Amino acid sequence: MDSTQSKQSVSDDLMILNMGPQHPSTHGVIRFIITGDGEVMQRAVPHVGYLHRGIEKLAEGMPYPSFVPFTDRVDYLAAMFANHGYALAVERLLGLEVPRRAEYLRVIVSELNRIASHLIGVGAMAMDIGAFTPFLHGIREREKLNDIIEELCGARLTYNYVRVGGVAFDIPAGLDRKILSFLDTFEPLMEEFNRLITVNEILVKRCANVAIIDAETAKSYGLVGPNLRGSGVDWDLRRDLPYSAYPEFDFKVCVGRGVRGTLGDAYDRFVVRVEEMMESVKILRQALAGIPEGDIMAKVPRKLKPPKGEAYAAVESARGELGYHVISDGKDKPYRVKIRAGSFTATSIIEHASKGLMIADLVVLIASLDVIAPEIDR
Amino acid sequence: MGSVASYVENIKNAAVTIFEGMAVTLSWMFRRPITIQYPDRTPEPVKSMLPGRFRGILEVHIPACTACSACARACPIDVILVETKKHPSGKGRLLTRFDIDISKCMYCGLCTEACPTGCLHHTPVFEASARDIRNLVLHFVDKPVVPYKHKKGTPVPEMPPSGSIVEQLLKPWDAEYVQWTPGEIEVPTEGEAGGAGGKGSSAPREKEGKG
Amino acid sequence: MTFEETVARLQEKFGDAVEGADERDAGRPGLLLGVYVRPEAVVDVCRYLHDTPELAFEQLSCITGTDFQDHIQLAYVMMSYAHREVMAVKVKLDRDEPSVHTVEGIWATANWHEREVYDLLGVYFEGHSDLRRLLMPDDWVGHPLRKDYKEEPDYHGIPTTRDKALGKY
Amino acid sequence: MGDFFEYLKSEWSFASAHPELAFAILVIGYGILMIGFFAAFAGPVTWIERRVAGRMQCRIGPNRVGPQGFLQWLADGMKNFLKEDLIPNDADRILFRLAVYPVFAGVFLTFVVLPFGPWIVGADLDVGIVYLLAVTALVVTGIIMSGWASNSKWALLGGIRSAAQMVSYEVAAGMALLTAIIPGGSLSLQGIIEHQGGWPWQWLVFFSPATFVAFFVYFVASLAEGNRTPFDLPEAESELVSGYNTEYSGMRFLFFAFAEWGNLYVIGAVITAVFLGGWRIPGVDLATQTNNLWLQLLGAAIFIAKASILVSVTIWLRWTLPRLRVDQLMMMCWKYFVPIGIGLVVFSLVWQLVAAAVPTWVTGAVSVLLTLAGAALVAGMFWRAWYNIRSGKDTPVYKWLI
Repeated sequence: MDSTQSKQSVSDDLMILNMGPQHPSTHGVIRFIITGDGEVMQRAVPHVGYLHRGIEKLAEGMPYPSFVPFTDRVDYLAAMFANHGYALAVERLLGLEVPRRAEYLRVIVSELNRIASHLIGVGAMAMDIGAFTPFLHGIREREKLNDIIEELCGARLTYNYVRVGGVAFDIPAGLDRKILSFLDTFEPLMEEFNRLITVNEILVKRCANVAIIDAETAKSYGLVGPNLRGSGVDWDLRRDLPYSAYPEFDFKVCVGRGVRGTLGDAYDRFVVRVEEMMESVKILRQALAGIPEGDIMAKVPRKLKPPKGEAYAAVESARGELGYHVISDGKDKPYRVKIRAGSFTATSIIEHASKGLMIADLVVLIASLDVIAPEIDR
Repeated sequence: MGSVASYVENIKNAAVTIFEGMAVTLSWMFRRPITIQYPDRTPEPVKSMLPGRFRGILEVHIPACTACSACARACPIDVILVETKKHPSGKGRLLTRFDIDISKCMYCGLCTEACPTGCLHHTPVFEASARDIRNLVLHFVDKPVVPYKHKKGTPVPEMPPSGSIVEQLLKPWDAEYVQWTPGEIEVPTEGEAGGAGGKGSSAPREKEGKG
Repeated sequence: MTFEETVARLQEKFGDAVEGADERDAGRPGLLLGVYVRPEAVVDVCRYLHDTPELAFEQLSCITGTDFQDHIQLAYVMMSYAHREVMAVKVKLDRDEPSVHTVEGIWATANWHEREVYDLLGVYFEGHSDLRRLLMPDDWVGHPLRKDYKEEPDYHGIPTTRDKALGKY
Repeated sequence: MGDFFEYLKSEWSFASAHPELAFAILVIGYGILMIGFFAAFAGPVTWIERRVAGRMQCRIGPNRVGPQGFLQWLADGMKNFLKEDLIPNDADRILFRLAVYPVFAGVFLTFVVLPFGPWIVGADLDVGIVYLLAVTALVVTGIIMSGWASNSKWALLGGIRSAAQMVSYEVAAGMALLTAIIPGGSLSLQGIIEHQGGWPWQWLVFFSPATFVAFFVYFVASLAEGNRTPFDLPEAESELVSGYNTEYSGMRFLFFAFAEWGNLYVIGAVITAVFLGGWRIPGVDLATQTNNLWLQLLGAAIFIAKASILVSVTIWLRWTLPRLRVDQLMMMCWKYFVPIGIGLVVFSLVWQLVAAAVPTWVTGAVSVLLTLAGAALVAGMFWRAWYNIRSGKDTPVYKWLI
């Protein structure tokens, strides 16, 4: 064996590491095939589909209103958005006007849900970096939110609350005061959370300048929501393609600024989520103050038969644009429902963004994109 | 010089933020934990802590059921089975079977919204474990009954406390599975007793054939 | 730029390759409007929509593949950050041998979207860098989102259906 | 131990008649006592850690097995005893089984030199500190063995990380110890303790600014050596599943955990001995304490108490901080701790010369000032904790056992 050959065989000797589908930090069941030289990866190729339940196919076999509970299962951490997006798409197909009170309630539950989802997002990211406590502090606050939402709609996770034409239940007496008092304690507790983890030098060092996704790449890969804003693209469907009652509220769109490193690094995505929670608090206060009286449900026939047509409705979910492309053929069942989920594109960028990272950084990258497996696979 | 400054800055930042973080965790040593010690160490039973809209296991109050099957149609995943047959007297119908497969139910509540009388509703009961999954098919109709007919202006039959029916139907977790057979038909209404008994006895077999 | 203007520009630029466009429905202002394009022109049209500054459809939201029984329709739903617009480019493909050129070169995200369409509808994307099944296992038979898809009774000995408990137990 | 044996010989006729036999009994007895102590410490510490972690995370922690869940560690131990000792198919079976022992022995052997009192010590080696550093290196061997023998890539990565980490941080730890040894004037742990006094300002940590900093450097470095968060990279759960012990189960896994928690005590004990005055009782001079058995036991209690406080600090740190990345860990060692350590050693040497030249009240004043600084640190921590409670609109609850 000559020397060049042996040299080559040594340098080509990369380790293939299989991460997942069962792994502590793959957030559900995703699998990554890591090609790496020791700790430094050359790339990590995501393999998805472990949670593919064929929700899109299921939709074709049931009446329009019956599909709402299935959308809960698209994104179990932020099911309100999934309900909302679908309801919006069908309403557009029908040309339906939703009562204002229902729109306000939709905003309220969406923002509550956004806080709950972001708490898990940032908490899980901290946990993947090794700090377990912030995760449970996040869970603590989310538990209070779950209680509020449970009181509103009877379920903690799979809400089935936002329906075609409105919402399922009106806000029970006293709950608005409960939400306000929650918000009052939530703000200082978030500041405490920031002292605990957000500014922590170890977390900053782990996230800053890690897994940088620049704005061009982010757009090209179709990143949405906090991930896109973390890369410095000022785009929020709530403001830019307004739906529901959002135009009536005053809020800031949080965009990454490269706070402690480069624009578009994992820390920016973390910070955008933390800041967005505070913006949600602002929206919630306005919505609760200005909620109009009236119906919570438009007049919807029992059997929905939208005329032929296609509608695409996207809501700004906790994981970004959650779009429903519903095609109607004039019958009472949707002809085709396509769900465009934020996690899907976020996962697709991992192969590109993971080049040259270390294994520990891959965990940070996955967590910072806040992907959630059922949304990828649907 | 800049690098020296950043070197010192790094150490300072690390020390200060770790100190602050430790103060937060320390403070929680003196604060009330949020845990609810389900099931035995709660101030009151968890069932009574649940909000009124809680969507627990479904329950049907048969005396108020019109056997309209609206719930079964509304259910996206077919967990409800309502079977009726002709009344032996030839007039009206008999509700012979009302089954809910709570192992498959996803607690979406669409059926309860479809129910015209409110006899089908969610309860605060949420504890139902079974060694044999077949025990989780609840049979709400023991014996064929005449469905309720709502007359305008009359109140719907009074419901028992939410959850009481379901709690009777739930078997202990380790109960053996016993094949369920619908009960014998009762003499439905006065006056037609003679003819109904004979025909009714053949009813269970008919239904088994269907299943 | 309104949708109609966009269509007019596309027709001017690509001529016959643009087959038509959806009509606005006054009663339903929220509908998705799409422009129908010949399959061979998809890449050019998309590149034009993406690159022209007045249009700047920089985000490909999704590729919706639909089996219309006589043809397969792909709808490229896209968004413009700069102009806050949503529109779709639609192609009708032959159902027996659906094939279209990939738009991966324009939006990197098309890679996965096209893989999903390939997986669930069996559309072949020419020039795709990594056309494998995405959601279904590699050895799965058939394309589930086709309307005439019949599920195999089992997959490697695992039954794909469960017997119904209702009425039986 | 030697002094105690002399004392025994004078008091007890059996010992003077059969000195070899009596010495053997004494040594074996002490060994059994230490193993017992080790077990009795490592076990409950797991319970304490879980309860503390629970409270820090706004939950309660295990409180069902026994009073307040105290017997949880026994239940866990029992469970692990009853579990099957799995060995992966393609593992190196011999190495896989062997790997536990160096880890356990490496931690346990340190108990030979850990002093609990003037007489209560296994062996007062003249090179006690060198022995400590040498013996803890055994742990690395065991961890690498387990990582390699498991034939799993996750375990292997964990093992390699651990090797790099522990070897590097030994340098930093050695430097920090050296800083304290210079004023301590001895390599024997007993010698260092005897040099210090019972009051805080007589402790080595407050002796000079150098030792004050060295205390923190050594604390962090020994955390890194003991694979504790924020340096638990070898078993980083979110990255390496469970690192080097991924493939272990049952008793063998338990021994890794056992060694880890035992090691916590060792960290605390070494710091107590070197920096925090060891078993010295405030206000009691060395001779009185040596000649009174009860005072010796009180000293041992003080020693264990100090070590336990340090153990709780490590637990506290673990449930606060995220984990470093492997290259940052190395950078921290070689760019921060080692240079600082070298600087401290030099500073400490200079301080010795200065201290010899200036009047004693100057050095005494420095010690008092440093003590005040340490007290201010602790007070500041409690003040910040209080602030957190108030700003979170909470009222403090002093009920710890829920």
